[in-house]
Amino acid sequence: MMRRDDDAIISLVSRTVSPFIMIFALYVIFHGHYSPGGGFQGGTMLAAALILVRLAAGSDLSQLQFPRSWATPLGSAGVLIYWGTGFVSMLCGGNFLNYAFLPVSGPPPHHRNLGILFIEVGVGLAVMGILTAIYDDLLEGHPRD
Amino acid sequence: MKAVNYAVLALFGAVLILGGLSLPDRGDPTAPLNRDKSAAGTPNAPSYYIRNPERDADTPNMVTVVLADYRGFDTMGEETVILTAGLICFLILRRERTKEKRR
Amino acid sequence: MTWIWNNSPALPVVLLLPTAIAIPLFALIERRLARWLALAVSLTTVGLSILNLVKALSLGPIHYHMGGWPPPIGIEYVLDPLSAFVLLVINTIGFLVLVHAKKVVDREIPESGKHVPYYAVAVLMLCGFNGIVATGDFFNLYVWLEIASLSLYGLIAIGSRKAPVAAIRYLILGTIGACFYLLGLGFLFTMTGTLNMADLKAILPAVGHEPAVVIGLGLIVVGMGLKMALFPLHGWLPDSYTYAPSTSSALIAPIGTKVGAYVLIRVLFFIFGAAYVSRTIPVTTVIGWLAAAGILYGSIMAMAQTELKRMLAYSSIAQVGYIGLGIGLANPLGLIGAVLHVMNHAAMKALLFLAAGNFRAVLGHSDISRLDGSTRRRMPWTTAAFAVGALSMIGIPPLAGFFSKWYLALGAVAKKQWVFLAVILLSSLLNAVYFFRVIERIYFARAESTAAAPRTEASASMLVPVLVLAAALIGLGVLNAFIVKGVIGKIVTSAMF
Amino acid sequence: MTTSWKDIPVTKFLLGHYGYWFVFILMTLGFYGMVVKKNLVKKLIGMNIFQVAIIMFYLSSAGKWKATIPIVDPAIGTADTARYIDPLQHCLMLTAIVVGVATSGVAYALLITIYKRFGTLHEDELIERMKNDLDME
Repeated sequence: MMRRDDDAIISLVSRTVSPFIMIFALYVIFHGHYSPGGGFQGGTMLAAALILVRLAAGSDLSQLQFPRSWATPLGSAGVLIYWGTGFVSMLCGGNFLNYAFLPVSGPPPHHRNLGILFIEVGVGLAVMGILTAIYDDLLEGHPRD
Repeated sequence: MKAVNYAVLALFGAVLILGGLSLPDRGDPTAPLNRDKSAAGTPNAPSYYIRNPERDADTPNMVTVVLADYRGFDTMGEETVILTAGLICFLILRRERTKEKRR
Repeated sequence: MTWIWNNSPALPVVLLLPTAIAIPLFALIERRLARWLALAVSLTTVGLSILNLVKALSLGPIHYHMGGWPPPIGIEYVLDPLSAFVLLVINTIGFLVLVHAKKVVDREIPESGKHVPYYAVAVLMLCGFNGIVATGDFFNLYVWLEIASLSLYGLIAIGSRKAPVAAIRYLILGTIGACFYLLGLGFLFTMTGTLNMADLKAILPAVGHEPAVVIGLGLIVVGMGLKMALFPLHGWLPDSYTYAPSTSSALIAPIGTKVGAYVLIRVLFFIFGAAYVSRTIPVTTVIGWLAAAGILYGSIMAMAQTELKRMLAYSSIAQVGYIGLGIGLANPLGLIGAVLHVMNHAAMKALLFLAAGNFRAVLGHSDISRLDGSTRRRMPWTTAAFAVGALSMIGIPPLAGFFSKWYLALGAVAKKQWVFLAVILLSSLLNAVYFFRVIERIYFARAESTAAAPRTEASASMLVPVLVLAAALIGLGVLNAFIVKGVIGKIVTSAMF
Repeated sequence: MTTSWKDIPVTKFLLGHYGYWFVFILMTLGFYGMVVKKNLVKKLIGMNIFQVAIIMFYLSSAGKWKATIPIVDPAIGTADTARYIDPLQHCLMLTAIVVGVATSGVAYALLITIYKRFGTLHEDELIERMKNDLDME
């Protein structure tokens, strides 16, 4: 049922656009402190970049860009980064997620700034990984005939 | 059954309109949402979130600070939600794949 | 040790979440580790809940500020006697069901590749329930509610062939419930400007007369009624419980609906107060009458079922009705009955569903008409435990189930609600009818084959939780006075009537 | 202080509330899809509309006149909270969006499974086929 025409334009455009989307997504994640954006928005864009190539090149060919088996582990790693930031500050004497207790140098606002950065990275990874994983899972479960 | 559905729908709409009538104007500076102190004298969270993020976290983007710091636990819940969804899609759809292979 | 002492309110959630990730990770090394990890973390949460309950009872409500921000700014976790008590019930039942799970999961989920994510999702569900009960923030409650609900849909959907249909029906109704909750919260938030429960309670007298606040409360109650399967909103329940794997139904039936009841109790009696509610909209009265109707409906439908799990599902509707009745009475005795029934029903339903799981594992079916004397000879312990659970369900005095009904009846008398009293008595009779049908078949029906049936009792991991629960029913019944006086009394004194 | 047409009570009420009415229409539409429609995909579309409407309800309550985005602007300063729209609702709704996405993902996974097993997504047909389908487990 899934007849795929190897359309040069579609594949070329999506392949070219995808890295630029990713770069912009990284900008959105890491510049989230100073401009609209943040982990969730950036993570969604990363996932969009991956899914774009998956749509254009088919799910087999796109494995070269981002293997299916990486998606869920990366997403879990993102959640673990988030949880780990909170837990480290808990171990260092504060309440859960109290970044002021993170073992870095500088005054507490700086700690919080860094803590927010870690969290945004974790959120971005988790959203990217798991949205891609859901897309892959849905495609696998799709009835083929 | 269909009549009941439409009755529920009409009731829902009526309740929404009734509730909407007594909501404060959008952007009204005297609305409870936008005051500095709540009626009980406790600090009002939205005003606090506008005034203090730069002092507390050295970050001008208020939404980022609220998301990741003041209400960071919500965001961890959000991560957990999406992790759950990923695991469940894996759980539900994986079986289909193995069955197909066996055939 | 002081670290654990200081962080104990947050630790259950904080430990359950990474375990859900660690389970697939460790399962790569050795698949059996998945179950052991789930068991270990679940046992830890039981320990922490006991610690929290003791702390809450002796030192008063514990407040834990997430991120170190004080309440209206940040999210706080509050463990007062009510939430600590409900947490202990949830975690204990969750642990016992997970102990029971091994053989059932092996048998009812044929694909071994799915066992590992199954345990992970079960742990996430417990994580969600812990979050719902412990939180002191309305929006945080919504987030954890969604986690728990999503896990429930997944746990149901991997059951038998028809399970996904039951799951999608539950998903649609459950999402309506969650959306109603969020919408009601939106009204409350716009009117008060706060999401914190204690703060909202303090602001309420200033804005309580506004229709938007009343409608917000009404929407929240409807949403939670959907989640706890209050009578006309119960449509999702029977199919979900029947088609889900036995472990899932044993996890969902005792604790899934109780959490909705907990939120209702929390909102109605600890934030708004029964006086406010009866002054504005008669929510509690409506809940009471619907619950009474639900008790009769569930009991009558249960009598018509031929399949044990389906019968238990309908009986769950009736039993949730008892909790609703206690809420509807809106007096201290009714609240005692409701909270006591949260615990008793959790233990009874877990026991009965686990026993049904044992029947399915050993006999391969759970049709009531096919149970007979040989069942008793083959599985003497399971049938005995089942009988204890059934008798407790009917309300035979020394067993736990009697006492919650007793307090509910006392509450009905105190409120002069004779209809409710009649419903309680009548439903006990109906309970007796449909449970004695099963007990009679097990203990008095002659075995169809006269050949001596071999004793094929369920394995130890399946038998021990069932026996523990049966003993607990007797123990809870005998120690009932201590529990009511020591724990529930403190809950009720802090409620607002 | 000139009295403009915006200060007349009726227009003031309309200006202050029109956002809510549109959102409520959207909400009722979504609820209609969930309750009345028989096709499961249409129910899910209704569910998504409902969730988006709730998100917009929160966001419209965050709006303020002549206010800017919630990022500290050194030229404005933070003394006057009326110059920034409320950040809290935006943060909450980011979470709600993710919850909506997750629910839709799980729902579509379930729909795919159902369609593979029963070959239909129409509720009545589904009930019919479930009756005829003997559960062998």
